[in-house]
Amino acid sequence: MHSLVRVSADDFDVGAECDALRALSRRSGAIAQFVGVMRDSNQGDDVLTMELEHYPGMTERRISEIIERAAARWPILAATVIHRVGLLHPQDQIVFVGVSAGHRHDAFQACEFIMDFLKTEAPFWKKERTPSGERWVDARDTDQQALARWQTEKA
Amino acid sequence: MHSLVRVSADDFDVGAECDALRALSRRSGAIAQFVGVMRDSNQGDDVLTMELEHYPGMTERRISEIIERAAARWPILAATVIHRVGLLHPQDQIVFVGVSAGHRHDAFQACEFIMDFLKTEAPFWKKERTPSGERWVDARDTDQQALARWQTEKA
Amino acid sequence: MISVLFFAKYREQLGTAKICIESSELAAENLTVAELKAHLSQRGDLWATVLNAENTLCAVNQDIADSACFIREGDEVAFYPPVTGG
Amino acid sequence: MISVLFFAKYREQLGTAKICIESSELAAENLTVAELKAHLSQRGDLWATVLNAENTLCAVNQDIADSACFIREGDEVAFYPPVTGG
Repeated sequence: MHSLVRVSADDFDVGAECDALRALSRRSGAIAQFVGVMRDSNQGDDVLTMELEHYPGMTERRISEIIERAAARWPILAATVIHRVGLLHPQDQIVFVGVSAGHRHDAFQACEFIMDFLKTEAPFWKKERTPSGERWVDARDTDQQALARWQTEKA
Repeated sequence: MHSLVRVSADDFDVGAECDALRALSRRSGAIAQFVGVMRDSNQGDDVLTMELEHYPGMTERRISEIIERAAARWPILAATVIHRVGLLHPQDQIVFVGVSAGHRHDAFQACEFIMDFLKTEAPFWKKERTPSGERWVDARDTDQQALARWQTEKA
Repeated sequence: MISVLFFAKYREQLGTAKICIESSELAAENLTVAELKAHLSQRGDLWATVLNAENTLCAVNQDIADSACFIREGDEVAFYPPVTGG
Repeated sequence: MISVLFFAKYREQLGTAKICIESSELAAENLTVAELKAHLSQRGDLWATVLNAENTLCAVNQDIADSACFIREGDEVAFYPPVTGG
């Protein structure tokens, strides 16, 4: 299983990442991908910009560990996770999760699993700038609730 | 809801399709994508090339209708489906499904739903060339079984 | 006149992608898919086998149709095997 | 010496991203996360509030750690609020 984790201020090229996953294995029949995008509003307020902070070192370790857990659960061939940090604007790409597998359901499941655990375990924090000032984004209950599925649902 | 369906012999650029989906709505926070890739073997035999036939007109209509059903079930903002026809080689891209939504679970569900119904309802047929000759690919029971989930699982 | 299309394996087996049937050829003005199958099955064993295979699918004017669906003058009918795209 | 890192809202509230604690400052050679929290809480109400908040997370050497986890000389400890990436 090939795994790539990158945390960086740089933007990423979804096409290039998809091509790289595709090139890694001739047994790949399915590539599931997720791109998280910055919205221009949150909790009813306009969001002008966002600043993403992380815990260098630990972030990459946690993400690698989440990928390993996904690979233990579904027969996946490769996974790529890229997460941006620093200053972002509405409609900017924030995160990329790409998973290559022989069959599509495994690729979909592993991709969403990685994203759900990244949301709750990887040490990133968002600070929003709104017209009325700056604020740290609160963790959402729905992100915790999303994890329940992975305890009960059969792979 | 924006919807784009394209059936063509031309290859597609996943990055450009993702950018287009992202640009369509400032409310998009999540883009789930699937890329189907040609494997170099099937049922234990090497596959050298594949020829994809379709029913022009009906194919596009069926796919549009599948997208409409997904949009009625999950709050999605945009969906793109591209499917290639003609001669393909191992590791070539076959199909792209991209769905933009406010939240990730809706995007993932709608993307996998579209892909599952495309597999069983859109009139495409694959013919493989193996070292021992040409053969039409048989429909797989697992593709029919994949649909059961959408009858029972709550969105 | 109605057009009848065949795809993929059936196109190859029957050696044709499209046939046109004049209304005058047919017994009734509005016939069902089942009746069209019976009519075409007279062309030979191969036609009967392909058309009456349990998993043969049919579309009328590009919408999926069952055996009871009526076909009218000018319609486009298609017979094809289970789909395998994606 | 042990390093203690603070992130995001906590970094801003406490006005520091990192402090270093000499072993000589501490009562025991091997202390738990709970004991480190108690030690740092002596710095003032704001510190006590941040460190003892119900949802404050802790990592020791970049692994998630609970209150009973031991901290040793040279370790890197981090306190941070619930994560909000992705």
